[in-house]
Amino acid sequence: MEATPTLPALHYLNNGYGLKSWLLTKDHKRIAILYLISISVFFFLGGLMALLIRLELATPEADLLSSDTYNKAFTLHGVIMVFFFLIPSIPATLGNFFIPMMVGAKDLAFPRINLLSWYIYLVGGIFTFYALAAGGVDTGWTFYTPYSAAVSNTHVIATALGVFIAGFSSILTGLNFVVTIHRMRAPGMTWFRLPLFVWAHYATSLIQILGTPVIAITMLMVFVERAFGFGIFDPARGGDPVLFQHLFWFYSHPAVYIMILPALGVMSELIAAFSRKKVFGYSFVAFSSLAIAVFSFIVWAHHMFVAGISVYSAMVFSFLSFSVAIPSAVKVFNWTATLYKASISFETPMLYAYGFMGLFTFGGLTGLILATLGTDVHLHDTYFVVAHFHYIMVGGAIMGYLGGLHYWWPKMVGRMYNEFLSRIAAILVFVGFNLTFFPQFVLGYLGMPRRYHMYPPEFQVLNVLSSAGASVLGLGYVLPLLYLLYSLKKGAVAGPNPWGAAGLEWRTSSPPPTENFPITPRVTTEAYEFEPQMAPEFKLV
Amino acid sequence: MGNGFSLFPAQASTFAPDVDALYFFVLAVSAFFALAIAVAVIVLGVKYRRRHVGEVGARVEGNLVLELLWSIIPTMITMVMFGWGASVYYHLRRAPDEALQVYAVGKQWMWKFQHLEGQREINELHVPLGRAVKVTIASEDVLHSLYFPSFRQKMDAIPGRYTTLWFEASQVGTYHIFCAEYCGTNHSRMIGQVVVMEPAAYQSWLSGGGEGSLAQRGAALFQQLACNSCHLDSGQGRGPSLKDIFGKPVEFQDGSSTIVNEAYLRESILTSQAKIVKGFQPLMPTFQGLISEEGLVALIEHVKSLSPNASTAPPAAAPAPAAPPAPATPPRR
Amino acid sequence: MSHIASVKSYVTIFLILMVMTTITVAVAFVHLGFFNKVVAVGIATFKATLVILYFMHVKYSSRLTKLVVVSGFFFLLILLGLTMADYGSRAWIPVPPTLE
Amino acid sequence: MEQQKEASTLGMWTFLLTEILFFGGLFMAYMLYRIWYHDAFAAASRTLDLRWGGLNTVVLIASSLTMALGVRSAQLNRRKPLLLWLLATVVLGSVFLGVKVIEYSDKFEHHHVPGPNFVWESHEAAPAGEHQLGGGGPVTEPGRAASESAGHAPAASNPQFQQWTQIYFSLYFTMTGLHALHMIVGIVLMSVIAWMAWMGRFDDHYYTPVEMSGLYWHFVDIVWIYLFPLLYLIDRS
Repeated sequence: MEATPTLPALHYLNNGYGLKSWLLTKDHKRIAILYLISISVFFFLGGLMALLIRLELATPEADLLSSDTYNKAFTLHGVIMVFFFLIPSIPATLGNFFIPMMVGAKDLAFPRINLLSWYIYLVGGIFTFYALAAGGVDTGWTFYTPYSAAVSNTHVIATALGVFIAGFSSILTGLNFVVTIHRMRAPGMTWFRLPLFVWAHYATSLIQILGTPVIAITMLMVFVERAFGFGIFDPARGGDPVLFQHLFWFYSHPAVYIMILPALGVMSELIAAFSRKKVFGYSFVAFSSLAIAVFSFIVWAHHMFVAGISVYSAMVFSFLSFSVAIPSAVKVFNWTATLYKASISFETPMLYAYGFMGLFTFGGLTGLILATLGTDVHLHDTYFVVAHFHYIMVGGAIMGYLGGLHYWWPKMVGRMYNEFLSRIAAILVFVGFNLTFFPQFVLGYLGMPRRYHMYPPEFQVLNVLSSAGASVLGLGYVLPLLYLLYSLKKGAVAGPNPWGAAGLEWRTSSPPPTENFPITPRVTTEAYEFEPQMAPEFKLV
Repeated sequence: MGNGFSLFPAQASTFAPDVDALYFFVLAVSAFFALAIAVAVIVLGVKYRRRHVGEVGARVEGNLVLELLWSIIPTMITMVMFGWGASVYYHLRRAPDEALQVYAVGKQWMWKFQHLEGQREINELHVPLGRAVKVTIASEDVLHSLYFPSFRQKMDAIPGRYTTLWFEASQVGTYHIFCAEYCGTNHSRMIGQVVVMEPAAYQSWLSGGGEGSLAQRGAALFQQLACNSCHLDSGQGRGPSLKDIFGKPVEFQDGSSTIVNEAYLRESILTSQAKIVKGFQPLMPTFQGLISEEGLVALIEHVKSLSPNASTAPPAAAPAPAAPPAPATPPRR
Repeated sequence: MSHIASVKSYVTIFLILMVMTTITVAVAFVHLGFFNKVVAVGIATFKATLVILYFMHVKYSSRLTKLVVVSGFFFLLILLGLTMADYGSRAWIPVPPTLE
Repeated sequence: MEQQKEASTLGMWTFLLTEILFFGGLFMAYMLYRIWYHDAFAAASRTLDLRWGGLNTVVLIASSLTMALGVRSAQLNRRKPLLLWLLATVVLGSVFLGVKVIEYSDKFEHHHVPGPNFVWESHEAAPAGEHQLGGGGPVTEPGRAASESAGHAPAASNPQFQQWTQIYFSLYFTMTGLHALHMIVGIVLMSVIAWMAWMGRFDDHYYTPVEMSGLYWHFVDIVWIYLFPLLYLIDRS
């Protein structure tokens, strides 16, 4: 029982060395690591932009950046964080790594397409880097026409192409997941034995497949308008700029769920593992993911309530927008009920899960205020919206991502990180986050519009609070980078199942062998069956 | 404005209290659920904390009644939010018939306002207390959004068409005007102030202009652009008479018809061939690019002034002109 | 997927497609007003359905494949329908026509 | 093997699903503007040569037939017919692209490519061979005033009308351009498959690549089945 675990002799990390063994790999686990590295680069780049923004906003005047630079900073912050960090964050790293393992497969259905998707992502990233290096882009991540198509004199074309290309990487990831989940399940792994993480990714993939092509074609239309002088959205030729918004949000609203659904999946895993209990109402949680995916396609115009759309259309979209709140609420209630009669321990991943519960719930509920027509007229395009979606994107998606990363890190690298430091970081993130974004709700109701470089002096107190919070938050993000890197060499060896968790991925060595399992597993039990003997002492392999 | 730190915006329009009440209702419901969840997870977390290493949770599968309860109750609560929100929204969007007309033009990066009596302002708007004001908004370049936080009212300015918003100020004072839709470099400098005045003070402010009313300026433009050489009041000219047409139906060559309103007049000036009035030839040249947004509203006001009986708005629910919004844009740089 | 159709059936489908193409061109020269659009899109959809069912073997494919095909058109209809619902209802605001 | 084939089929169909929505964005824009600017769209559509468009439709549907017969040959493990049908498909696809080049160059000659050099002359509004409208000056009864259209007299001299035809041509080039791009990809794909067939890579147990590229080819055909009536046949009466 007390025997110190050792690393397995052969695993995916030492199965071949050298750059070529990585850059030409078809192993989903290695591709996940490649993604992990690249999205981290983008995350810190986007974070740097956020830092510039918050520094500038500490005073009402324009003292650090010029207006043009400021506009470029928030545009790149948005483009990088949305298209190059949040959308690939959990699916392409944790999903890529663990979906094949969770369904009991050797790899994804199309390993070469998986690698291709990473290269496509890189090409998209290079276009964006080029735009950044050549002088930036200032349209906002939403690329609203006619500003983007005709007026802005920055590098819109390169950025639009970057987003266009990165979209295909996202499509291919989704396609791979759908086929894997349909066709590659191990014997006995029925749909209702799948971990909820897999269900959430299935729903995410549907959105990636159905939504992403629409943003791709929209970006292409902006491209032909700008590059060749075509007129599709150009009001001077009778085009309608609002049509762009319809097409843009047809993707970009569901895209919010591309970012948050995988985090909801991670949450189900964390709650189950750290309360050693099956998720309450498994099938409701599973189907709520699909419901969110489908409903997400019929609510998009709630981003356009004051964009001159018809009053009736606005009412229909407001009505439908509430429908997407219900499955989200169902999830939160079920997680809470899971804690009843559980055996809860508070290691770092569970701290993130608790933080997520608070922030996602609050973020989601403030969404109701924005879905309500009467209040949205006042709040649209103010800091209230900024605060709301950061609660979902940062408080939800990034908390989920960090929680998942801490949960599966021992599996991915075979070693533990420093538990004390990681708890400190989790608390810093939670406190810093709230300090940063809670004041922005107040600012938003006061009427401070988003994307403002300067603001009336009476808004300063709240802005200073927000900037102060951002520095705490920044610290909370840098800390994991340090101790996780440190753990690669010096961390204690984790063993196959350090948390006493259920699930196929914990039934193989850490790190797993290239083919994931020594023999194809046969599944005979439901998901989240925690047997008393599955405590950490028990060795399965 | 200019007042110091506060946590809540001034309530300076008649519907600010309505919007705020709705806001507090949704906020209270949200706070209740957020707190309930927070308390529940903390209490459960303490109560069911792991006591020894090998412990596992109890086997609980789920409960259909609970699932239904916590799906149906939130659904009903959100339906209340929807209904209430939609009614406030309808009120926000539907301007009363007798509203005072003001024109706003957004351009990078300023707001230009014009009053019917002729006053023109930049980044400042004077309005009377206790009177509904309808602002018709146009844009000369990109998207903007006219935002009065203290009135809880906002509407995008869209190049190529008119949008409107309305409010009735309920408190004398000076309040912010913001541009809420990102519009380029100096987006955050596209701000101004709305000055709410006592009606008497407003009247004397109005008469301080001396440029002549908007309609008079339109009349001058009407001569200058030689509109009057065809549009004779007698109806004998090459173009239809513009007397007493506003708010009335007009019939076109192809048999369709519409009610004459601002959008139709705008279209007829800029896209003169789009709809040809029955009995006339498509002779009129387009004024696309020859006339500014401000000149356009002056002309429209002039035409409206020729219909003195149409000051109250025409009957509601005009048959939809199945036509594009006046597809035209001001000159571009 | 192991279904092997006969050459005759493929040629028959091809001939139907040709006939349909001729009809759709012919109809375009007849003035039917609104029904020109209906006929054009209707015939195109009929032709597309034939290609999907027979040339692409969906008729003999699994329910999953059929579901994928149908969902593609379903979500396309959501995009077209809900967007056009906005444009279609903009004009019928029961407020004075001065408000657009 | 069977599992791999099922996975490929599902993967291919999922990919085609994204393609439907990819073109769907363009169809959305097309639909809106066609309703708004019906007459301009009809007039611009009449400048397209129906003979070329019709020929291309026949060519493309024929190529779908050859493709389907190719897959059938693969299923029956007949190598030589497979190769011939694939080559026929490549040839027909190339004919389609050749015709497209002719049509495009015609557009360049007539300055019908949207952008700064776009020119729309009033007589072009006339239905082919019928009314020749007097150039420049306003016209009295331009063909069919009391049409079902949205109340726009097709007054060709109106500068706004020219702008609207520009929207048509913007969509025309984006849609057909994107379609042609798919055709090029398809032809390259078919050539590779034909080469693989030549090398004897396929038999009646393994012909998934033939079948998958066939699905792609038929999809591209379907897009054209919609593009042809929508772009060429708006109103020829």
